Amino acid sequence: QTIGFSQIGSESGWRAAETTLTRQEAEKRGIDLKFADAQQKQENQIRAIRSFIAQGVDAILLAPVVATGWDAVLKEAQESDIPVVLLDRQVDSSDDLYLTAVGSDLHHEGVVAGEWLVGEVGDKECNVVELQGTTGSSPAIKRKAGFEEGIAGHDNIKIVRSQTGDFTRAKGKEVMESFLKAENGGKNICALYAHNDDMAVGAIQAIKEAGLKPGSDILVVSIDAVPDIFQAMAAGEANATVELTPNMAGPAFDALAAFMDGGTVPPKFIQTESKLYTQKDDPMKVYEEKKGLGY
Amino acid sequence: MNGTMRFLRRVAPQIATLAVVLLLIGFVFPGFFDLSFANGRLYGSPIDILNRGAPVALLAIGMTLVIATGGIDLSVGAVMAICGAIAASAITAGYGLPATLLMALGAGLACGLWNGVLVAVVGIQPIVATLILMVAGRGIAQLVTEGTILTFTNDGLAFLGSGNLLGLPTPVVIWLSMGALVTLLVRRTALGMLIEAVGVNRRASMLAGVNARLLLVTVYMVSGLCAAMAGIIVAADIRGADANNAGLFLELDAILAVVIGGNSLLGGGFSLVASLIGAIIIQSVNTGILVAGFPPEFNLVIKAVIVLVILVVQSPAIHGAGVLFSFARRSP
Amino acid sequence: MTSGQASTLLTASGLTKTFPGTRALDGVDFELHAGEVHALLGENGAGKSTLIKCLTGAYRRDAGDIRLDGASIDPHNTLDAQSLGIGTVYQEVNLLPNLTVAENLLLGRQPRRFGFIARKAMNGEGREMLSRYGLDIDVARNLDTYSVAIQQIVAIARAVSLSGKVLILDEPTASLDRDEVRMLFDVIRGLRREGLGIVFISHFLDQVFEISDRLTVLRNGRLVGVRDVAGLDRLQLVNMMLGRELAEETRDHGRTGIDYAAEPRIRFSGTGRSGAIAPFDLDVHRGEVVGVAGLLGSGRTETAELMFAAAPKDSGSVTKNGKVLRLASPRDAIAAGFGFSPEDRKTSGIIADMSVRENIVLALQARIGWSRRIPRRRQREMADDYIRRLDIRTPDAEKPIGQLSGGNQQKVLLARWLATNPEFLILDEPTRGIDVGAHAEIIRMIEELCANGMSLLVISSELDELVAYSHRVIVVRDRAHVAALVGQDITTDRIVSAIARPTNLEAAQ
Amino acid sequence: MNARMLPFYATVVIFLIAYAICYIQFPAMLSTRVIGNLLTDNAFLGIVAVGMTFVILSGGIDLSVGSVIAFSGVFIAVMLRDTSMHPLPVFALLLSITTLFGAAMGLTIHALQMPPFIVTLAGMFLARGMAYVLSVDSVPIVHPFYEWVQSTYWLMPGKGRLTLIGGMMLLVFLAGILLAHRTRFGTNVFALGGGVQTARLMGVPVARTTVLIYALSGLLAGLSGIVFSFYTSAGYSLATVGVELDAIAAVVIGGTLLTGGSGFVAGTLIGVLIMGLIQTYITFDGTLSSWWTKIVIGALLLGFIVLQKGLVGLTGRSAGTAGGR
Ligand SMILES: Nc1ncnc2c1ncn2[C@@H]1O[C@H](COP(=O)(O)OP(=O)(O)OP(=O)(O)O)[C@@H](O)[C@H]1O
Ligand SMILES: Nc1ncnc2c1ncn2[C@@H]1O[C@H](COP(=O)(O)OP(=O)(O)OP(=O)(O)O)[C@@H](O)[C@H]1O
Ligand SMILES: [Mg+2]
Ligand SMILES: [Mg+2]
Repeated sequence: QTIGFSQIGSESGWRAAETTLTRQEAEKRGIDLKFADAQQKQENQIRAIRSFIAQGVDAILLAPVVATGWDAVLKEAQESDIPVVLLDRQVDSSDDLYLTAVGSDLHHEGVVAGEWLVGEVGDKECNVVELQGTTGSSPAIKRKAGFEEGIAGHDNIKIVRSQTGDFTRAKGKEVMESFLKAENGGKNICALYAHNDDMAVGAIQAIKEAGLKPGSDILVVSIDAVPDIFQAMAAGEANATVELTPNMAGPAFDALAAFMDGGTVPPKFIQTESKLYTQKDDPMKVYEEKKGLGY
Repeated sequence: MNGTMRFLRRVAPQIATLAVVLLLIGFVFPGFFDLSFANGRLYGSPIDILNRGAPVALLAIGMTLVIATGGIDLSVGAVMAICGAIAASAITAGYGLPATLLMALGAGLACGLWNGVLVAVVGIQPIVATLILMVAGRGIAQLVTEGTILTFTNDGLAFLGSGNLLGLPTPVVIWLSMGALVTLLVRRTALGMLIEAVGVNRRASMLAGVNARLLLVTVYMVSGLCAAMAGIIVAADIRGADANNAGLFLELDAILAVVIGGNSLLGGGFSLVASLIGAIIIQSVNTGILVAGFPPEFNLVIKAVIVLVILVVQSPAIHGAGVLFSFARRSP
Repeated sequence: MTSGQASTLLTASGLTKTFPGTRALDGVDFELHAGEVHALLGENGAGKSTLIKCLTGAYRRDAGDIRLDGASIDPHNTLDAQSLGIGTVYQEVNLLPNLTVAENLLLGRQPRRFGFIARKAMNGEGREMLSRYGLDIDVARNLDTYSVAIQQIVAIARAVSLSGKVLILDEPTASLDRDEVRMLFDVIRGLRREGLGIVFISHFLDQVFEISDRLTVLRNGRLVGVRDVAGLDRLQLVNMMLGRELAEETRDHGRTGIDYAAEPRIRFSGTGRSGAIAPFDLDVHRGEVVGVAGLLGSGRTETAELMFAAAPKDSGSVTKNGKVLRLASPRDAIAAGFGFSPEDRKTSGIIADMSVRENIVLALQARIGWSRRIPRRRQREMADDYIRRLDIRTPDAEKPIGQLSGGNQQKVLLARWLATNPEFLILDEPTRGIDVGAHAEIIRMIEELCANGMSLLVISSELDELVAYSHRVIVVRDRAHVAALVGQDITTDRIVSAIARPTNLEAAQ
Repeated sequence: MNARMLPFYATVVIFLIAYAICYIQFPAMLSTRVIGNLLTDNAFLGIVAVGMTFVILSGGIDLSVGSVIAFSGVFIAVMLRDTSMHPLPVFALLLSITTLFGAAMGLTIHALQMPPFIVTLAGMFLARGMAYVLSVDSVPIVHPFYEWVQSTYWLMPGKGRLTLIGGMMLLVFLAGILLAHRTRFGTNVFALGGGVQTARLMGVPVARTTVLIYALSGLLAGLSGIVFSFYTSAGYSLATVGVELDAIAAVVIGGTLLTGGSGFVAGTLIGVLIMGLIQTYITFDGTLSSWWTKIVIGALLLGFIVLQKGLVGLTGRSAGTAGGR
């Protein structure tokens, strides 16, 4: 059995882990996985899928870089009777164009992070600074909206500054530095919400270098649950992270197998858990579990 | 004396531009110019700008020389990623700091050698030759880190990114010394003149006995070395090598710095100091946008407009009209 | 032809043009009649090229009035001038090397069919235009596959075809040989008969006397005078141009005094490259001037480039004082004491954006090595010294060489090589575009240099000049060295006949 | 044979050899499907590369095109979403905007004597910034006209599809070839590439030509944006990052000199197809990791360029024109 996998790229540790796990899962099941890295470009993904179709693969996994613009190519796959499973992100095409989607709810992740903060600060006044993901990327948009929903109705919590940190550590650190400068050396900031852990890790360094204690002077909540954030949590420098599991391929292969062998049509959305980790969850243990996964 | 005057006149537009940009930032963000001395170093936004500007400033040094020969080096961002990755993996593999630095800098030199050979010996056009390493280099960096962010804990290496030296952040000291060193090297020897000659007319220079090939290779190697230093600083700063994002699009900022520094992309006469001021102007704009607190979707438009205004004001056509010139003459 | 009733075609009055540091034109008046050839004379840097650039809109003048056929005109660019019927050949060959010959000839007015360029018609027309000059070449090939001389003819042909009323030629004959010049003059006479006004700039006084009817002399950007050529005394003219006396040059033919029995300083044996130049043997002695004569494209430049290792040779060897030299690049040649001033100064000679000073010290600095910079003060001294000795017209040594007049650029290049004090200096068309005063100066210098023991190889299309200073003249034809003339044999006639037909030397080989 | 055509022939030969090698390894690569895909998938790149060819031939460079494509997509999507206009007038509006944008860059380059690299770099920031300002979110396009265009194709034997946008690219190339090599404007473009100063002295209307060249590039970038919007039925401000570099690479592989003045529009088509072939080959192989993908692309790029240089050098020498410097 040959399955094509169109991956977005390798822009973050999380994505590298997803690729690694997909490969592992395919190997476990004896699947011949054709991997195509799109270097963050939708046009490359569309190209790859059409090549898969031309090659006559049995199924296609697609981690779409953006929600829109898949109708035509998905239709083409359907006309060639090749089932498509979406991984980790959604598309806004009609749902009969793909078999199923495995993923977490980006919006929901933001909500979980927001609700955690609400529970943590109670009625205290709290100024939040936000490190957004890459401008225009769907995680950035949805995680922002979700977080705002999570803190809605709690007027004591305000987002005072919000800038893009491009999902990277270096930008996270640089932008956090300017936040600290602009907000009275950080004394006005009560919490940091970062759209991914990498930016949080960078920001934590900036906070430390400014002479403040991340985790206590400034609360840190972020999303993804990559290994490094657990180290930070173990050191008391980060407070919470919402997990986005990189193992989307396992459920996807299972659903595909069930469909192809027995014709079982899976549900249209297989949601993975958006688990919240805090310092109470024995971060070092989670770190040890995760660190071999190619993050 | 004469030389000093000429130098001041050369960099006057850049200094004036920098002053205007800084004043603008000071306007939207009052506490901007506050400097304080604590924990054995200077603190304050201007210092932050010098610090954050370190990678682009370093790249601009090499880029200025490459551009002076009429070339361009698009690969510097990727070389940064490679060298950062090598530094991080060497230090986590247990090599000492000196060995690590040697390996990373050596990798930068090797990348420069590669570019230089493609340009000078094989005869591929610089933009294409370096495009190849730009594409492949990031892959090589990821090969080293295997796609992960390679974190390390070595304080010695981290010192290069976030330590203090002589009352300044280490990166500032590094780029200032590198800038001074290269400036001395090209101006105290004949290198500067020979580089310019090759940039203006390679054939005529060769017929006059200039070893254009060697010179070109050297210049790309210097660029590689500068990129390696920038890569090490960036990795040391975040205590990890991010092969995918380290130095991403920085080649454009570096080229921009050189041009804002008033250097011609066609090659020939150049001023390193002006390029360095150009780099600081760019970083000031970036920092200004960050502290101003606009929504991020406006970042690019603002940057584009500011850059355009700077370039238009500095353009030779306007310059001829003497607008900036009269202003510049009053300023020092 | 030049009678008083001749109608005035083009007049300029009070033309002024200032460059930073230089007043290139200072209230110059100029008048061109229909049906006359009007020579424009003056030293290097007098302002001749600037005058015609102002007339044709290539430069914007600062002040002054231009009239064509009595109506005031104000060309903003060369396109305007062209549409007014003024065709121009600018001093440096200003054509596009990357276009075909035909495209160059017809740029902007290519024949079209249905809006698209008709290639066949264009090439046909191009061939037609060149045939007038006895040139039968493949016009569909890129211009840069042809030599400077051919490019010059193409530029002339283009300008002639553009000139409905006025034709301006800025040193068109600088790289042409006699036959080409004769052909060109025939064309010019034809145009004169048709009633065109022709402006002719040249430093060759013979040619001026041969072709022109009247002349205007400029000095330091000012008008010195206008004269009818008929009856004008040559010496008087020179004095007018220079503003000082210049002793009439008298020379013996064929110089001697070289000890040919001694071992030669440089010996080329069997040096050649297939397709470029047939293998040749050549000895150059101490203090000797070897002249090289030949038609354009005959292989003179190739000879020089091969000697200097600027082009690879595929056979032969070079020895200096009996020791074999390994010359793989110009650097090697320079290290061995060679120098080479190339023919095409624009692309191979000057470093346009750099100052006169830097251009002068470049070769010396390159030889010394990058690490030991010649101190700035020393550079200035050297530059000022050569500026004075060669009478280079520039406000100061810091002016970019690209802004100097053509002849002055040539002098700077000469200075570059003199500064390295070479043992064997190769000069390809060294006097091209140089005024009479400087010409005499350079010839004197060549003689002085060889008296001091330098060996020279000089390529020139001016046979008189070769005759004047050569100890020996090599004649090149069809990419092979075909004759060598020594001593009393060196006369213009003999050279011409050696160029024209086989000699016994060829038979002996 | 004309010596100036050598780089073009070399490119064609290299392309055929490369295709043959691919075919030997993966026979499916010679299917009409793959050929149809090559045309469709690279349509937007091809169109924008035609404009880039003109810019590069004139000795310039246009870094803004990738951003302009993204801007075009977002503009179309937002207009179709927020107004009731038919796509065709929206296209007309968009094309005039991008053409004017290009013309403005050309004017800046000419009038202020600024290097194209920098002007178009600022243009690149500006266009993408404007796309962000229009919409950060990706905006789907739903319109019957789009559906019609997408479902209109010629089904070749073997189920390959020749789509409208693929055909559009071929048409643009045809027009580009005629414009570059058979019109006075085209010759003027080459003339600028040969030397602006000289071209001016020869009476080439430098200002007009420069403005027109960048306007043309803007126009084609807009057209490419339209094609891209058909391709993805959406507008997205982060789309087509770095396409300018792909376009430049395609132009250069196609045998055009980056210094200007020499090259072929038809070569660019081959260049685009070679780039597409590299991508297809890597997907067919399907075993490369993300990083090896980048390295292999770089290596193949190098291989093509060196091979081309070698081929041109060899044949150039044996053709025996000694005048070649
Ligand atoms: N573009 C320029 N910028 C500055 N100075 C210039 C420029 N062009 C010419 N000049 C100066 O103007 C003066 C006149 O130059 P021009 O070229 O007209 O001389 P010319 O009479 O043609 O000399 P030649 O016989 O050597 O060609 C010279 O001193 C020259 O240095
Ligand atoms: N009549 C011609 N037909 C075709 N090609 C020619 C002709 N004359 C010259 N060439 C080309 O021009 C090149 C120049 O040759 P070269 O420079 O050695 O000649 P030269 O004797 O120095 O003449 P010049 O007076 O032009 O400098 C040659 O390689 C040849 O290809
Ligand atoms: Mg002149
Ligand atoms: Mg010659």
